Amino acid sequence: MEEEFFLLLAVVATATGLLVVVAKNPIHSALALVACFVQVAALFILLGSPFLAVIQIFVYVGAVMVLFLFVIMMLDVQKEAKTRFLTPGAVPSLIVLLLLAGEMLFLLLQSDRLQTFRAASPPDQTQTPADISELSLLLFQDYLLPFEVASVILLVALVGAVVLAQADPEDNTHTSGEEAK
Amino acid sequence: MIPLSWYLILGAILFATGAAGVLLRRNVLIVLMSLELMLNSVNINLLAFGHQMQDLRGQIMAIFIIAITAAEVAVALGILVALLRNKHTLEVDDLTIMKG
Amino acid sequence: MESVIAILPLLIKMAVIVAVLLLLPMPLTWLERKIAGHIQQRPGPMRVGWHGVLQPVADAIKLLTKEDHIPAEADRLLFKIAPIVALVPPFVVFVAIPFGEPVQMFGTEVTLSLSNMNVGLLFILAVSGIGVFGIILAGWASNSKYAVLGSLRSIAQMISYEIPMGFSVIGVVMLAGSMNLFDIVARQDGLWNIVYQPIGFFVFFVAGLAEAQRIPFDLPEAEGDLGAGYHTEYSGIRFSFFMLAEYLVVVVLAILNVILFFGGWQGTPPLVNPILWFFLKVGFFIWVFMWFRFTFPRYRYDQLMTIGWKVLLPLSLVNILVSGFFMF
Amino acid sequence: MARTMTNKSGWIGKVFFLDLLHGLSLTLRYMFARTVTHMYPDHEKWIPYSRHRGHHFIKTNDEGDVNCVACELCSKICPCDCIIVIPFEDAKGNRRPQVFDIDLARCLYCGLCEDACPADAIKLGQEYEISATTTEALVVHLEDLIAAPGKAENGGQVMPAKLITPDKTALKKTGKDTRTHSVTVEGTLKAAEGYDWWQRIRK
Repeated sequence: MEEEFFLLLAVVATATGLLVVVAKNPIHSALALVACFVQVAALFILLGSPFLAVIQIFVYVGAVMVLFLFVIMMLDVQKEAKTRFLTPGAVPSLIVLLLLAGEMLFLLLQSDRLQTFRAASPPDQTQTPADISELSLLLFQDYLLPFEVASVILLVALVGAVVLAQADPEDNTHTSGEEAK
Repeated sequence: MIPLSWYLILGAILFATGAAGVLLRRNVLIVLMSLELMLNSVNINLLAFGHQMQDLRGQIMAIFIIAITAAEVAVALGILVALLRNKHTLEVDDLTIMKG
Repeated sequence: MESVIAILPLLIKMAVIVAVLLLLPMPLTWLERKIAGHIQQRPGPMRVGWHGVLQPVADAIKLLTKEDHIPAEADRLLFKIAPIVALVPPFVVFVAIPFGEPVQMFGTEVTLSLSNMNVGLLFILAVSGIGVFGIILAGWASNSKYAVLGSLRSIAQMISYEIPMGFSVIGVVMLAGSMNLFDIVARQDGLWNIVYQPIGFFVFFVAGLAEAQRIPFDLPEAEGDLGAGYHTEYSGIRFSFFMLAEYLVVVVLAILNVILFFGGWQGTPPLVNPILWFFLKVGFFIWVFMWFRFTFPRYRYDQLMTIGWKVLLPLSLVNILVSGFFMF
Repeated sequence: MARTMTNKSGWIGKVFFLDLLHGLSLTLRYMFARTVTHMYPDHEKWIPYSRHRGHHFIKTNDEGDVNCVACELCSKICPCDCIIVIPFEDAKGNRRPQVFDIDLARCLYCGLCEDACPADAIKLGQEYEISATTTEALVVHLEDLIAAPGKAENGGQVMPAKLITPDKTALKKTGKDTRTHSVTVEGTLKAAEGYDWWQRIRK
């Protein structure tokens, strides 16, 4: 049962991930990315971390992608719909890409360490998935400093985004609809 | 029980897809979205290893990645809006003023 | 075969919930129109059936037989899937919602929820947060000025009010020490949370009104200035999907208010079934939402943002601080 | 009813939303108050005041002849030319209208014909249910005008009434609706049965 679910989710995630890259209209890519994130959240549940799955939906789908769509809707996407992206100039990057993908897959399929690792430590299936309280204890005891640093980074990003998106006071030609963020 | 390598292969595929988006697309928005995809594939890897080893630190790392991603997206979209206001373009090829 | 029998109660529960939810908006529209009428000193619908109880049926038939119109310049695929995308999250939310203590039925114990997940509250908040995608899609795909304006407003509003809404429930989670909704209800055995968390309840209630886009925060679909906002271009069955989603969000909010702050099925008076008591409370909140709707005028856009960021957000933070102080 | 509490109550009122609560209590009182709706056309019908200018009628004298002397002043003064009068001389040698048509679709119910009439013949009554499905049906003739209800003495009251839809079978048979000019009929027109609608309005 679990394998079937994984395969389904993985196939949909891969397909929507590809759609993100090949869709002409940015709003279609954004929606494909939303679908992909939802699949990944479901995979997180399979991985025994429902908290991360919910956070994934909350932050990625509910906030980040909504911001993306907000920006896309404020911009003109008509021009992009006409441009081609597989230009001759993209050939070197395509080669690099194929090399990268091939290398990763090769290493994954051929690596002895991965095989031995799998053989060495079979995961304990009888253990119940970790509770959120354990997670939070770990986060707020051992990882308190990184947590605080992350929150400061978020604050800085908040202030930075507001300053960046603010229209110049002298420049009245543009409406300032971005403060809503 | 799903083998660990399945998750790793899925992560690799998503990472390669995201890299393709970053390298091949010229639209800043889609480049940003592809970056999100790559970060997500990293999260899958972290959680898969954490699950395999019954170690919560994988989840902790994933939480940090998600938090930092949110910050990154806010700043990036702010830059993007400012960019559009000043340069009126979203093509990465047109944004070359930093070139020496 | 055994696995089928194992999940049979789950399937039955799912079927019951989906059927009830699909039919629930019909009495709710009737109730809303009746309440609107009586607040304005008129009787409301009276002609179809006894006191107009069959009016929703007539409305449904009208909506189903209407022409399904798609604007010429619309993004057809997105236009078609937007109502479904809007409808799914309110249904998914019900996966995590409990309706009462487990009951004995046909010799087995039946839990009155689809899934007893330990991140239930966070799940509900997250899933109701993605309800905005239907609105975004509808607004964008319609290729109409009013629709786009409505969905832009709605995005800004949803993002702004999700934050105080999330913060306001933290007090409740702190009191219960759990995000499981059963635990939260069990915690309110003696006194309801409203006693400990009046500010939290206030913030949650107001932010909930804004999240459901009810008056006085219904700017995304302000008839006066936007036509009908994001669903201006929709007609017939697709429009009814949006209506359905709207009413379900109201129901979800009423249930959440009851579970988080009014003790769920706790505090049942004698001779009343706890589950009935729970639904009575939910009905009371639905009535309150409708009462608000026909009492208050719509806020201006800048007032909306001011309330969200400068009033509710500080209030919810103060609430967390104060409850943390008292618990310590 | 426009009472504002915000100015009076100061910051306490602002903190506890006294103005919002006041609005809520007002609507709550309304919610359980009696409704003021006319149950028109199912159960009740509003009879307008006698100053109302509705459907025209033509008065008759004691012998049953119309008062009208077909002087055509009404049709002359009519600002929208909706009255057609063709005179003829009856058996007694009086000048009477042979044709007296009013096109209700064009009439603006200004009442000038009433003022112009030297013989106290044409009046505007209180009947307002004059809708029809064809414009032809809106042209009323002399006999309709004579038969039309005159001034009601119970103006300003809500009277019991009953909805009577056009007779479908008669419509099919004759191709003409027998009751073009009224969808409701009053049960009884005794003034005692009606009530003053304004008594229901909260002052």
